[in-house]
Amino acid sequence: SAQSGKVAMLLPGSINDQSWNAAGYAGLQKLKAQGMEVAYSENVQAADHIEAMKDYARRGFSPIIGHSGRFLSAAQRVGPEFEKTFFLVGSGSGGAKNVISIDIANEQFGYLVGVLAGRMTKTGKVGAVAGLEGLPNMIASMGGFRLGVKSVKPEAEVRVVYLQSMEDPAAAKEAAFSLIAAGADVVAGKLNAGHAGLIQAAKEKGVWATGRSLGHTAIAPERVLTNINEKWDEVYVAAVGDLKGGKITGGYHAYGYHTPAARGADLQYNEQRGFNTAVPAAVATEIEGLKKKMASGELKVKPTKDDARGGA
Amino acid sequence: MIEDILAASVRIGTPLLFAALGGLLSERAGVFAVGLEGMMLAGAFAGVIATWLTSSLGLGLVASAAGGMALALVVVIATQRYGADQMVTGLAVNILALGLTSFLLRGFGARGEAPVLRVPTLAPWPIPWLADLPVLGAVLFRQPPLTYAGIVLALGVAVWLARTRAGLTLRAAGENPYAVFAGGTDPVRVRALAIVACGAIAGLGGAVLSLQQVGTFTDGMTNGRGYIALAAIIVGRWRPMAALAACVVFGAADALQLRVQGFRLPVSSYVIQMTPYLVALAVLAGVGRSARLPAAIGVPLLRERK
Amino acid sequence: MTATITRGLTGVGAALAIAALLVLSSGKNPLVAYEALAQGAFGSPDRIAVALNKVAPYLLTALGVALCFRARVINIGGEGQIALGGLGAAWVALTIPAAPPVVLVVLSALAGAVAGAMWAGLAALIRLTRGVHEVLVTLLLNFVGVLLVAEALHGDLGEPGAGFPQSPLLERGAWLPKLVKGTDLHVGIVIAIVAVFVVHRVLWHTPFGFRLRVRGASEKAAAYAGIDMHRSFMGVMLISGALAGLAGAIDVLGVHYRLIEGFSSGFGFTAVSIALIGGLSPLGVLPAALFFGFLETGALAMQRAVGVPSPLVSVIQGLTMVFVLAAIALGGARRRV
Amino acid sequence: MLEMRGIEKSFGAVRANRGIDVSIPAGRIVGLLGENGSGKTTLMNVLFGMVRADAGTITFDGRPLVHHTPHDAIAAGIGMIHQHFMLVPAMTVAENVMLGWEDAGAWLRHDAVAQRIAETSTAYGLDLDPHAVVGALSLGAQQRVEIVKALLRGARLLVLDEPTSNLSPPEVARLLPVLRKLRAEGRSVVFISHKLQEVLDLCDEVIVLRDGAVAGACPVAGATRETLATMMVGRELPPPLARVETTPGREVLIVSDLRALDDAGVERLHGVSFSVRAGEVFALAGVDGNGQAELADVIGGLREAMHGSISIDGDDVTHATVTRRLRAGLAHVPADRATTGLVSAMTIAENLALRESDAPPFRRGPWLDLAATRALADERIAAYGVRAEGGDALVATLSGGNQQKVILARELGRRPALLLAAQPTRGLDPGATRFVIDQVLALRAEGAAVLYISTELEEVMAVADRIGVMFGGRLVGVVSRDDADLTTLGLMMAGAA
Ligand SMILES: Nc1ncnc2c1ncn2[C@@H]1O[C@H](COP(=O)(O)OP(=O)(O)OP(=O)(O)O)[C@@H](O)[C@H]1O
Ligand SMILES: Nc1ncnc2c1ncn2[C@@H]1O[C@H](COP(=O)(O)OP(=O)(O)OP(=O)(O)O)[C@@H](O)[C@H]1O
Ligand SMILES: [Mg+2]
Ligand SMILES: [Mg+2]
Repeated sequence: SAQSGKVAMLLPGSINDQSWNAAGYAGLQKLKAQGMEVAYSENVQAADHIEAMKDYARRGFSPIIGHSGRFLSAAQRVGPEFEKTFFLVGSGSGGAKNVISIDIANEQFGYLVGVLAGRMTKTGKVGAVAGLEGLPNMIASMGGFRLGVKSVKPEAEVRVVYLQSMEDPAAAKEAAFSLIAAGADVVAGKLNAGHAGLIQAAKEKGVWATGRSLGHTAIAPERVLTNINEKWDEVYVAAVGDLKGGKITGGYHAYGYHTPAARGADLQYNEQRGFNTAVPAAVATEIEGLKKKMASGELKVKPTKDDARGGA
Repeated sequence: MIEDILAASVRIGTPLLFAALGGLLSERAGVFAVGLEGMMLAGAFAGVIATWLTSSLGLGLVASAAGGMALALVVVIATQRYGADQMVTGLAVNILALGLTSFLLRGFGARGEAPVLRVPTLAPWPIPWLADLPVLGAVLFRQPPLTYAGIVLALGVAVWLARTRAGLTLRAAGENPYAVFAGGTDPVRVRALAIVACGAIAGLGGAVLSLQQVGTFTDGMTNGRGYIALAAIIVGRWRPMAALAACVVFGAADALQLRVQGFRLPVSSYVIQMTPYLVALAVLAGVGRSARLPAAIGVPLLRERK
Repeated sequence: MTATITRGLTGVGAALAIAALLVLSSGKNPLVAYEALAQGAFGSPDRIAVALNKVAPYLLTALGVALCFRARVINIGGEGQIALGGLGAAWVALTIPAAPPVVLVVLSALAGAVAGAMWAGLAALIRLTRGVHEVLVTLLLNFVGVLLVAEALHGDLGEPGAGFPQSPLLERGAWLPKLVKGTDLHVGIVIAIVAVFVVHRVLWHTPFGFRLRVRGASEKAAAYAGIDMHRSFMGVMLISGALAGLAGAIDVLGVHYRLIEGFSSGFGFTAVSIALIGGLSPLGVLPAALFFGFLETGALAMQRAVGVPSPLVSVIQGLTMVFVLAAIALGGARRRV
Repeated sequence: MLEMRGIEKSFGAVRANRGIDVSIPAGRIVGLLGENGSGKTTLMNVLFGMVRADAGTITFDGRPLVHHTPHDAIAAGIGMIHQHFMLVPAMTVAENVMLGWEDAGAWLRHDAVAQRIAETSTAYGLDLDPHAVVGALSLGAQQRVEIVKALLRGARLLVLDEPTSNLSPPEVARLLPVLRKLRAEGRSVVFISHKLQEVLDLCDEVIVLRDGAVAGACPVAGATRETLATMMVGRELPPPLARVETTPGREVLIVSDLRALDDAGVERLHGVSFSVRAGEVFALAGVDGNGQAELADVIGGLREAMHGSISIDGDDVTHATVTRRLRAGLAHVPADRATTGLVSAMTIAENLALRESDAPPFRRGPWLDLAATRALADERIAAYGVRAEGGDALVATLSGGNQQKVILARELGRRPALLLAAQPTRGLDPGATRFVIDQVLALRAEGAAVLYISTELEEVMAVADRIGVMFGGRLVGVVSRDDADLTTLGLMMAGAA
């Protein structure tokens, strides 16, 4: 019964963060629009992961989506007890049988933003602000970013600063300021509610920034180059569809340019365009080219932990 | 470099400063200010809502103060009217504020979903001539209005506490409320007013975050700053200017932490993030003098009720 | 006693009444919501098991806090001490996975207690040798302790490739035994309740407990009574740290079966609240902890079942705390020390 | 000037005031007498608006005072100096005076107020430094702060609740003229005291309370200590215990060249040496603040000795813990009974165990022996005549005299080799004072050594075999009881001999 018609989602934060949780919630809304019964819990603390999953499982929800890698542990705990229920972990990193991790190909999007940053920087210094150093998806994003920058400007300096909380916009703003003070003229990153602070910093200091949702363009239309607009709605719809079709089972599935049905995310400036008009056409074209290479498998980005290291 | 770090210290320290000044008033009057976190959050929230509704940052600031005061009133009623324990009441209103702001925010969106309310931020007001001073100009005189307000407020609170009869009464309420009563003033009223003032000022501290630094409200955006402000009060030994210094030092530790991360160090970001706290501990341990709490802090006033 | 309970219940009632208005304003039926809350807390053995598992670490930590506050040692470092307890337990469980099951779980739990005690002892040491007020030391060490767990999970203790900072799953031998088949109820609650009676006994029936009470009632009288203020400070901090550390260990060994970043988030302050609402008496802490555990469990279940907005859970919790406190305080009975 | 009619006040089951009528004429000093717990403080608290009466009316200067607060009382011209001073120890004299005083200005006029404090204290001979921190002042000086406060606020009726309990004779000698001067200015004074001689010297008339009711009132002219005492107690006091002749034995306490600092780090004890023999009472007289408090603390183990040595029964305890001193045979009745000698939120039984919870009978095995403790409490309550419901009564609910008895029961009950008693009769009514002195003498008769520290010369003369006088942190002279007379002792205490 992969398809009970009832989908539940657990979110680690608030659905109005314009970022990670909002994207997940959008996915749930899309499933609802397709006629499914949905339920969700926000701000689910580590202490309550297992209990919440079991509760939904008992009440017949399937799949149960944990919208963060932090739900994987609980899913692996609960999964064997509820063999007929599917557990989808967004941004997870593994699984077996009815526990399935899906993620967007962070390394691809990080890499493309890196290329963009490398092309746009005048000072030869770019920076990024992120959280949770060392997690696979952070390694993918930040490592991909550094590799992307270096691929077009090997001599460029890439600084990454990690924060304790991904939900603290004021702290993110200060982190961005510290990068800008060190000479960075493009700031990227991967934060949740905190990301707005990063954009705000770029706006005030007049440097380029990349966002994580179209909402970020709205904060500083003139400073945002593009956003890694994560399409968790498409991902979840695709994943639920794939589940029904039996196309995915336990393990890790990444959505990116190599999965044309649901690419997981895209670089978007607004509904109409991919990039800020300030981005030279040549650069945009270059990036489009890279996307194609990724789609064909010709370009595979494989960041290491060291690529995602903090500091320069 | 030094200029950049100092300016960052002042920025990071500003919201802490407001909260610390408010908390200092409350604690000098004899009431633990554990609720600072919630008061800041309420202020941050009310400021954004009011600014969004009225398009006026001025009204937003007023609302911030009012938001903090509203939560402070809960503390007043629970602790002063009913004699509830100050520390738990503080913790309780922090939880309450976290939930209530998030809940009310949803009231502004369709279908109970939280909207994104974006408001303009308070722009820096460079002070003519002074702003062009080397180093000092960037650090002190090219700041947004609430930063100036914070510094002026610290001075004001210091002078008010030391030089006015009202300030004297407030301090006495924290040392020996019965002496205040015997002197002809109702210490419960003094404490109540101090808590309300604390709420207003801490609320403005929230506005520093939401209206001056970020331009929006997100759930729990104070992120523990109220507790750091409590630490700043103790480090500053309940004196306004010393608390200001403590806030700047905390700011500096954080600013340094971010900049140190920018270099390539052989340790992880988690270790570097510990440094502000370790530095604070090391400095305090180095100074090695114990702090004396206001003598009657936390002591409920047990008076006959008729 | 019964009067206190009556007043406490009145407080709960008032809080729920106000929260009902908020539920109503979010377009849900408060009666349905509260029914779900009750069901979520007490509706089945399984629900009760979940709540009791929640109660165990609260209870242990709050006991330590109560002892400290009694002795007028303001230890608000529960959060950090729990974190270190979890870390210690996980470290031992992962270091000697081949040990026989009973040995493994006992050693791991002990390691948690020791780690928590050491963390509290460090705070006490800084207080005693450098005169930095314990409120400040314990508060700051909370932040450091939580980051230490993150650092450990980032390093050797972390599960390679995990999607979140967490350790590998612990060996089965390190899992706390279950109490009731078919539910998740583990022995933590038994340990915690035993601790209640032990701490009660210590506080009211031993010279050590007597000294703690004297020390808390009057520092001058304590000096006059020949009580070594430094030793009793260190003593009560170590005990309280050990209890909090044990709480952390129990959560890791009984609920998660691994160390997870943020597993202790918010426990420390909740424990302070429980200790104070429980009147700083071990026997009073027990109902207070039960109340918190069941309220939280019920409220979270209510969110899932009825779909009331999640912030309402915090609102209900905050309101209930304020009202219960005020209601109990209004009784105004002077507490014996 | 003041009329109080039918004042009723109960605290729970305790009827502290039961229908009290008093009237205070203008320009008179009226003594208010009564045993501990007879309702004096309560009556005055009602007058000042600190507590609200259950029934009764108050008229001051022809105007009724209804539901008034201290603020109204002060405004009407009533000043009160509380038994427990209402001062903020962490603040300066000037700050304390300015607290709640409108004339201090919304913006505090520090200098002007300091000036006025200086003037007033000169005019009344009060000798106060406006910039001194109150917590560092002697109790006498703190009391002068209270008086200055009341005078500056223009009090026309001044209530002093046991103003002399904490003062040394010279300090008392300085206070009384101040009060007479106030009377000469046409103000009235209500003077509460347990010291009948003072009352006879100072007052124009007395009102005596017993069990919350007026037991009598009379002009001082014609009254004697005996008649007043009889009025207070309702019966005649037995004669004091006779001193038995003892031959002083071995040296139990030897103190040599002791020096110590006070809390502020100032040296207050500049090398004091003496010894006390078994069966002997050695009394230390002296004005408060001349090092006696520090000396008592150092011997009791509450303060570190900077230099010198202390031995008890041959045991060097200079740096020993309190516990070791207890084992060496020390008993200590501290001057500050409320917060040092007792834990007021604990029961009588627990307070008896306070210093020996680790030893039998309070402890059995690893546990506290609560039954034995309670039994001991009942026994001591009976033996020492503590008026309480039983061993489980909270000390906070006892009157001051009964609290003191609990301390004595604990300390004397241990049959000590050495008793260190600091100001043991402070604030006690004549009956309770007599009890304490009797106990000390009984202990002496049993062969204990007693170091008796007091500011009361009369009391010192009654108990001591030898009398030493402390001045400026030194022992300035030791005289035997037979050679002592009040005048020379008084001169020595003033540093003049
Ligand atoms: N706040 C209170 N609560 C309960 N009982 C009280 C309170 N204040 C006074 N009492 C009781 O009222 C009675 C009168 O007390 P009060 O302090 O007036 O006596 P007093 O005459 O001043 O005694 P003393 O000579 O010891 O100062 C006592 O029995 C006392 O225990
Ligand atoms: N909770 C209480 N219950 C009953 N009586 C109380 C309580 N608190 C205080 N009292 C009474 O209040 C009275 C007034 O307190 P106060 O400190 O003036 O004592 P006092 O008898 O005047 O002693 P002293 O003059 O030696 O200080 C005390 O005698 C005590 O009996
Ligand atoms: Mg009295
Ligand atoms: Mg008295």
